[in-house]
Amino acid sequence: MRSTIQSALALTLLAAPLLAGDGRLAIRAGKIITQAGEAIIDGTIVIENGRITAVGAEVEVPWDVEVLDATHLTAFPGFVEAHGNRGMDRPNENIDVAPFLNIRDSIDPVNFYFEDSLRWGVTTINVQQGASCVIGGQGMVVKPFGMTVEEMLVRPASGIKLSASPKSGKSRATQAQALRKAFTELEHYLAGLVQKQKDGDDSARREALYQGRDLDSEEAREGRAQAGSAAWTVADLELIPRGEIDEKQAPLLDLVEGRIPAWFYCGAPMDVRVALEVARKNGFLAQTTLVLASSCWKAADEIAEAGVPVVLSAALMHIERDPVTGEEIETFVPKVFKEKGVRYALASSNQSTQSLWFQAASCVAQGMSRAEALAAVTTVPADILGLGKRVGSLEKGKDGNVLLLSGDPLSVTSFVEYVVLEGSTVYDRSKDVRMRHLLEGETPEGTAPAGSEEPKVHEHEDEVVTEEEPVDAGEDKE
Amino acid sequence: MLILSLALASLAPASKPLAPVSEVFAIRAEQLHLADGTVLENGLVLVDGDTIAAVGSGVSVPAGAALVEHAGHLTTGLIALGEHAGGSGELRDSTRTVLAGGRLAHAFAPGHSQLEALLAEGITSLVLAPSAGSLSAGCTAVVKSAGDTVVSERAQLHIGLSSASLLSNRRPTSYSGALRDLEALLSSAHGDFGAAARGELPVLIEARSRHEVQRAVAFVAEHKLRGAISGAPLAGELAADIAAAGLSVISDPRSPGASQRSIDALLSLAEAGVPFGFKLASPARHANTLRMGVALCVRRGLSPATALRSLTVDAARIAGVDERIGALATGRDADLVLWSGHPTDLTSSVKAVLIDGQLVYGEL
Amino acid sequence: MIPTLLLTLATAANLAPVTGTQDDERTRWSIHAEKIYAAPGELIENGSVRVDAGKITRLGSGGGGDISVYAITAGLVDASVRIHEDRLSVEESSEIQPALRVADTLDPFSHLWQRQLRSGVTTVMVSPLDRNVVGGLSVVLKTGGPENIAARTVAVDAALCGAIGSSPSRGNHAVYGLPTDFFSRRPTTRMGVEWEWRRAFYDAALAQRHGAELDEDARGLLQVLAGVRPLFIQAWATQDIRTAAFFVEEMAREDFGQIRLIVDAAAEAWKEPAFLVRTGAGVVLPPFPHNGRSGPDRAFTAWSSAAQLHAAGIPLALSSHGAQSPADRLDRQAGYAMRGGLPFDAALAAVTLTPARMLGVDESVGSIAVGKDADLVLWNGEPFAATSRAVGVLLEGRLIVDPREEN
Amino acid sequence: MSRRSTFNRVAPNRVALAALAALSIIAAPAGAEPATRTAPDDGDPAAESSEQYLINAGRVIVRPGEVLENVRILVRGGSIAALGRDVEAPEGIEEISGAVVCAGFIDPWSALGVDAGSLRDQRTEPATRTADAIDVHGQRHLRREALRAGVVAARVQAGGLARVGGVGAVVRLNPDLSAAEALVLPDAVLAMSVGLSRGGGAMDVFDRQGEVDRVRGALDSGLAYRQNEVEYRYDLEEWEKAMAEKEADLEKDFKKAKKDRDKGLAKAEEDDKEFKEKKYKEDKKPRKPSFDSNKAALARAAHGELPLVVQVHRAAELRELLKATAGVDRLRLVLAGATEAESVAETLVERRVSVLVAPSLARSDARDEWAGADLGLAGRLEQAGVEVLLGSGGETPDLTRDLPLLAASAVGHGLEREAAFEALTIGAARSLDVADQLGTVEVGKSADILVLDGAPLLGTTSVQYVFSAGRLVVTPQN
Repeated sequence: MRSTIQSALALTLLAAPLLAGDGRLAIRAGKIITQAGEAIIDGTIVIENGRITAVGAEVEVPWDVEVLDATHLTAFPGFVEAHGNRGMDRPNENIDVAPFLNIRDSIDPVNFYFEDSLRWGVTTINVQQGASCVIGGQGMVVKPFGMTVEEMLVRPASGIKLSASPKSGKSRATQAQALRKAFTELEHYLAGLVQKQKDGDDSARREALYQGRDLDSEEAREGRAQAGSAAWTVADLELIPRGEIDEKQAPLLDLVEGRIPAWFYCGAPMDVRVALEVARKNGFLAQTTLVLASSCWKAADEIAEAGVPVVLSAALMHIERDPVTGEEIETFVPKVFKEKGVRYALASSNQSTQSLWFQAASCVAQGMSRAEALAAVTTVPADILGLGKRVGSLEKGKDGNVLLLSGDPLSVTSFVEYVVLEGSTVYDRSKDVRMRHLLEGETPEGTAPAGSEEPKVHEHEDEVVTEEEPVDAGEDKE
Repeated sequence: MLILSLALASLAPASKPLAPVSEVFAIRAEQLHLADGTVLENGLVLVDGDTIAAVGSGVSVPAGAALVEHAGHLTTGLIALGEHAGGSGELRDSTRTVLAGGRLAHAFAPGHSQLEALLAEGITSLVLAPSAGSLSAGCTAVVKSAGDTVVSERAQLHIGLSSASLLSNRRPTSYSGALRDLEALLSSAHGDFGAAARGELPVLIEARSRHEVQRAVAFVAEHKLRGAISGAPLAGELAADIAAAGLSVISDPRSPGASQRSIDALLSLAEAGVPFGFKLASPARHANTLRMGVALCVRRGLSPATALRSLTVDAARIAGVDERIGALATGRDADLVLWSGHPTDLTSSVKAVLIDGQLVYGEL
Repeated sequence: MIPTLLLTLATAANLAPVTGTQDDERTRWSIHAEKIYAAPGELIENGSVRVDAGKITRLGSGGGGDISVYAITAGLVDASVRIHEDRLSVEESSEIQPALRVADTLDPFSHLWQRQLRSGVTTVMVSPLDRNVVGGLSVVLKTGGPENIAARTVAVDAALCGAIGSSPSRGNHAVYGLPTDFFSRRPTTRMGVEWEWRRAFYDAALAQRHGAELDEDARGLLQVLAGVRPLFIQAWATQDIRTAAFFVEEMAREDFGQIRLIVDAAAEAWKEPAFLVRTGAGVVLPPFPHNGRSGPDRAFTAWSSAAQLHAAGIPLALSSHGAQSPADRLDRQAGYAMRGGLPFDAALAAVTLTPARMLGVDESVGSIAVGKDADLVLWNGEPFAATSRAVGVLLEGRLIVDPREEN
Repeated sequence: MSRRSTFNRVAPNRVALAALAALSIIAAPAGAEPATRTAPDDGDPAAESSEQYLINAGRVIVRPGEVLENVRILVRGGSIAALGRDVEAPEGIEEISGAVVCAGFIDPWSALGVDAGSLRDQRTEPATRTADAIDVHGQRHLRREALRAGVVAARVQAGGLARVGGVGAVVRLNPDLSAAEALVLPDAVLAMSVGLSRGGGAMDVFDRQGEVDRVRGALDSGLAYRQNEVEYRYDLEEWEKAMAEKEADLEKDFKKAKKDRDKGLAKAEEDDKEFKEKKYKEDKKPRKPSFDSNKAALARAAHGELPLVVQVHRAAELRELLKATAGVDRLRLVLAGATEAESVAETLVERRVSVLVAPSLARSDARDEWAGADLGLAGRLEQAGVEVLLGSGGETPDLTRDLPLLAASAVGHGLEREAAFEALTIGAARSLDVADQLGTVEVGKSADILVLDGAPLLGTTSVQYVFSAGRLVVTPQN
């Protein structure tokens, strides 16, 4: 517990004096990479009450706006993490089907993950439940700064987590059975409600006839329970007001009606078939994003045909042993999805130096274009999250999230010097105790001795993103 | 089916072993398999006591000798080059890593219940080899599946260079330590190791993965030993080096489901002309893996003649007892097996088995 | 319809690029690059390298090329690699094993060699694990070529290797009553490990001084004292690096001989570089941990340690030290070192020439010069940048990884 | 695809049929004139494929006992389009010739192509579907090897060792098919097991007996479930008829009732008493039985729509199981393993229960219940008149390739070669209800056939060509 207090102390220490500005700031940067067209040399970004009001070479700065001189730095829109399940101590619920849960009850604002994301320039994070579930709870999009969850909030309901990969104790057969059962039980539950409602109306009518009463015309039932064309509908569901549906089943009904996004985790290529089939059969394929382990590139054709976007695992290089010859086959996963025309976003590894910048740089190293690589960590995840109009690039009207880097965002030698969130400067590297300790090794006096309190990096049993060491083909052991 | 010219049927039923057929008798079979792989149509084998007196199509049956006609195939007994039946678990002294002068023959228990299953599969001789777990467990022995005949008490000197021979709490614990200790034993030039160093006694070197095989071949070449590599499933992928060092291979049995690569490795051994034979993984209940392993190779293209040779002539040569067993030839022991079809064809069954001229299984 | 189909098939066939097959044997290449980092501090712009029969035959500006890439460097050299058969590569029956060769325990068929080669590492030294005090003789070999350790060896018995710290004593237990197995023995502490080092070298040196009969182990130690081969000591923490330095100075003080010391996996060398400068020792850094801590003794490696050691003038080599994930490859280590402030030329030296010198093989590998082995790495961008990788690798003139097959 | 015809096999007179069939293969008499039969156009081939081939066969084994001489077979659209002497070859068709053509072998007890976790899962339920655990991307080399050995299809089962293994599927082993194309029949059998030592060593006799009772209990719950449904539907009709009549009367007397009520209301107002409505009573609507997917699956098995495969080995359990299932008359029982089945052979023959034997090489690591199973078991059962099927045992995926060799060694230990060939083709197809597509070489059936250079299962015979769903997947070259 001590580590979180220590890092929280460091966080507030460095942020307090800077919060004075009320979301109004002008940044003069040597170079602005807007991610929406050409880069601007020696430009200015004006942010008023948290929104960018102007970006450009010659921009008129209002007289009363504080100016941040970053002419020696490069401005860049913050990185966007399309899906992550870190930032809380227990990411998984052991009930199989729990769509009524919400992530806001378990996000820990002072968790080391948020401090580290800020340090490496990730400004928008979609936090979802872990993958060891059948149907998990609802996630939310946050920014990695703020003392309470409300302060961190960017968008409350960012979708429900489902998993086609077996939860601990299940196998793929029983996992698929549980997934289907959840939706058939929903259908039977709704049909039962409608039938009970209809039977009630019939016997009320007969009673009125028997008693010689005129049945007054029922007041119109408000709140249609069933809207839009779902893959399956229960006849006359409009008889049931939305409020009457059990709160355990209501989120599933939202899902089936396509009102909230779905994040479907696939741990192996065969899971993709089950995930797409369950989503298609229950009408939420259009709202589905697949969260893939690196071996799922083998199912790229099925994914391209279904036309759903994907979030890739942090292990971008899938290494596999040929079962017959035993030699290693390396497949660079993003390249496969690029060739198949599938929209993909990258995910950061829990090794803190391999944040989103490193993943994008690896794509360029493998021969993909800089534009494609940068888009996969900014504009594409923003679109997938439905926040295309707020984050992902530096344009007029968008949130005032700006990174100021010492060099090219994809270079190993450049550092994030400042981070501006909605117009307020929330991170300054010169005041970052941990970064100086890691870099130079010595720690300024008055702070915890070096390295005694290293925060433990969280290993979640389902999505531990170390290199998936391929099982030895055992060619010698017969 | 079987024309009985003499009242052999009255003999005791097959299950009681060691019933003597009669002093001199002959068996004529439609297909008779000779050592060099050729097949004699309507060939005849004349047996006198416990050895083969004559083999050929024109052999005359002496007066008073019984003649058995067999509509099927006749071969010599099959040989399994590694077997624990009859030893019942005493085949490795775990107190010392090197048991100088150890003799597996002393662990042989004739008439052991597990040997019967071998007869049902036409296996008449087997090599008692130690299980893994020591640097050298002494000399292997060649024994018969029925009766108490010990063909050879000192067939091969066992040397362990596989990961299973190196234990983590006993010297040597590594390959380099093992090589150092073996060199010391060979240079001491007395006892079995001296005989092996002089090339008199063939060695049986245990190796599992390919780098262990490579290390064993280099060791043999350096000390000019002769003998066989035992156990490596993929030894065939180093067939050229093995052939150059003049070694042969005692291969693990290939049970159903064996990887195609390990089967193809045996085929490349055959192409490189390296003699190879099969051992049985564990006691009698595995006796039928010998023919199944060979059938797997025949399906992948190994010629049935080579396959049969690997169970008879080559196996005898690897065990160093090819002047006693392994072929239908005058002077050899009278170990005969009568089959309904070609022995490497799984659909054919064993009709009768004779060891040292005695009927030990089935009936004639 | 049929004839046209056959026509297109035929034309397509001969347009297909020359695939790798018949190139595997080809050993004459000329490769053009915008930048050739021939050696640390020696850059040739827009030049080409010609190789023939496994050696570099021409290097200079201009000249065409079968292949052209952005940059070429020499094959990378990793002085501390762990491709072992685990415990079967270490003779634990006694703590001092100066005569045993790690080369006798390696597996040429392991897939890990290919993984090193694909990342651009062409020459490596495999030293014994740190389970013994004195582990034995290491071997320097190429990561490709025929699947046979002897055929790949560049230098036999390149160095004597050992370890100081807590790892050699782990697993030993004190002798209470009857010893159960040979692990009930000394050393059980760091002090015990240090004592074993001094006892082994004192016994050997004094036996030689008094003319006593020397066994194989003693001869191995004496060769190190005579400087025939360097002594690689694995020491992660500061206290262990200091102990190694004091030990070398003591041997000189007793004039048993001048040991050429190289501290392997010297994670905390940045804390007290003075000892290393005093004894003229070289340093091999372990991979940069992401949160500072690494190794058996939780040693702390600052990201700027490479820059600090370079500034102190200590011969510096980087290593992947057996890390398996692609993110910790040797060229990535050079990138992390540059993030800590190490200049590019020093980073290039730390993964090519300096380790080659430490292993004594710098006359054949470690830089691009006429006459040296044709081990080259072809890059699709600035070497060691996060946005570039080794798209092509030549080992002794044979093209192992072909840049033309990339897209 | 309605295929649930419960057929009744006339108990073949073992010896006579075998002799006739053996003669026809070896002696090759002139053979009846093969009538040329062409497939009706509208037959929907199992898997649409554009490839077409013409096979010139020296001998075609249509089914065990029926052989045609030098015949030509046209394979088109995934099925056998024409078969006969004068089948004309469309222009440009690829022609193949071979000595013997027969149906592809089927492994009714396989583990090939199923996710390993589902194979070992012991918590599967009757409704668990193995079709969800088909891994199209894995074990491709094992499936190619199986095809090369002549095995074209297999029944795969999740929960192979579980007390209730769920619904097994029949799949084609061609690795190039998608999951949907590979599935010949997603719900082929219901699997259970009795008295196995599931990882925890041998069970004591009372637990084993408990498991037999549990099988009967499961079947009873299935029967009861179906019975409740039928009764509910009957009661509902009755109730609705009664309600309709009642409503008609109420409609008729409404005016009178209204008058009485108005009078009553006025009177109550007069005496200032509270007016009491007439008490209306009607009999309750029958309750709809709640949906239970597990009981529905058990009902299908109990009514013979799904064959029930029970893995059982010891004589005691065999006896008890046969006694317990005697009452369920439409049950189609198949016993798997049945190591000590000789002791109950007469009951098996009399009740036409077939036995699925896994010829085993008596592995030393075999579990307790397998002790004593040897290669001769199949032969002895067949001599006793029991219909024998041959499977590879369903524990490791690589055994399926060697099923033909295991069958050959069963023949070498006493099984008729004819019976072995039937067990691998039409016998397996019939017991898995896929006889309409696989198992024989007939017009209209799916083209899953082999071209051999000799009689099937002989050691000297090798497989030349293999067709899977009309696609040529194995040729002598590949």
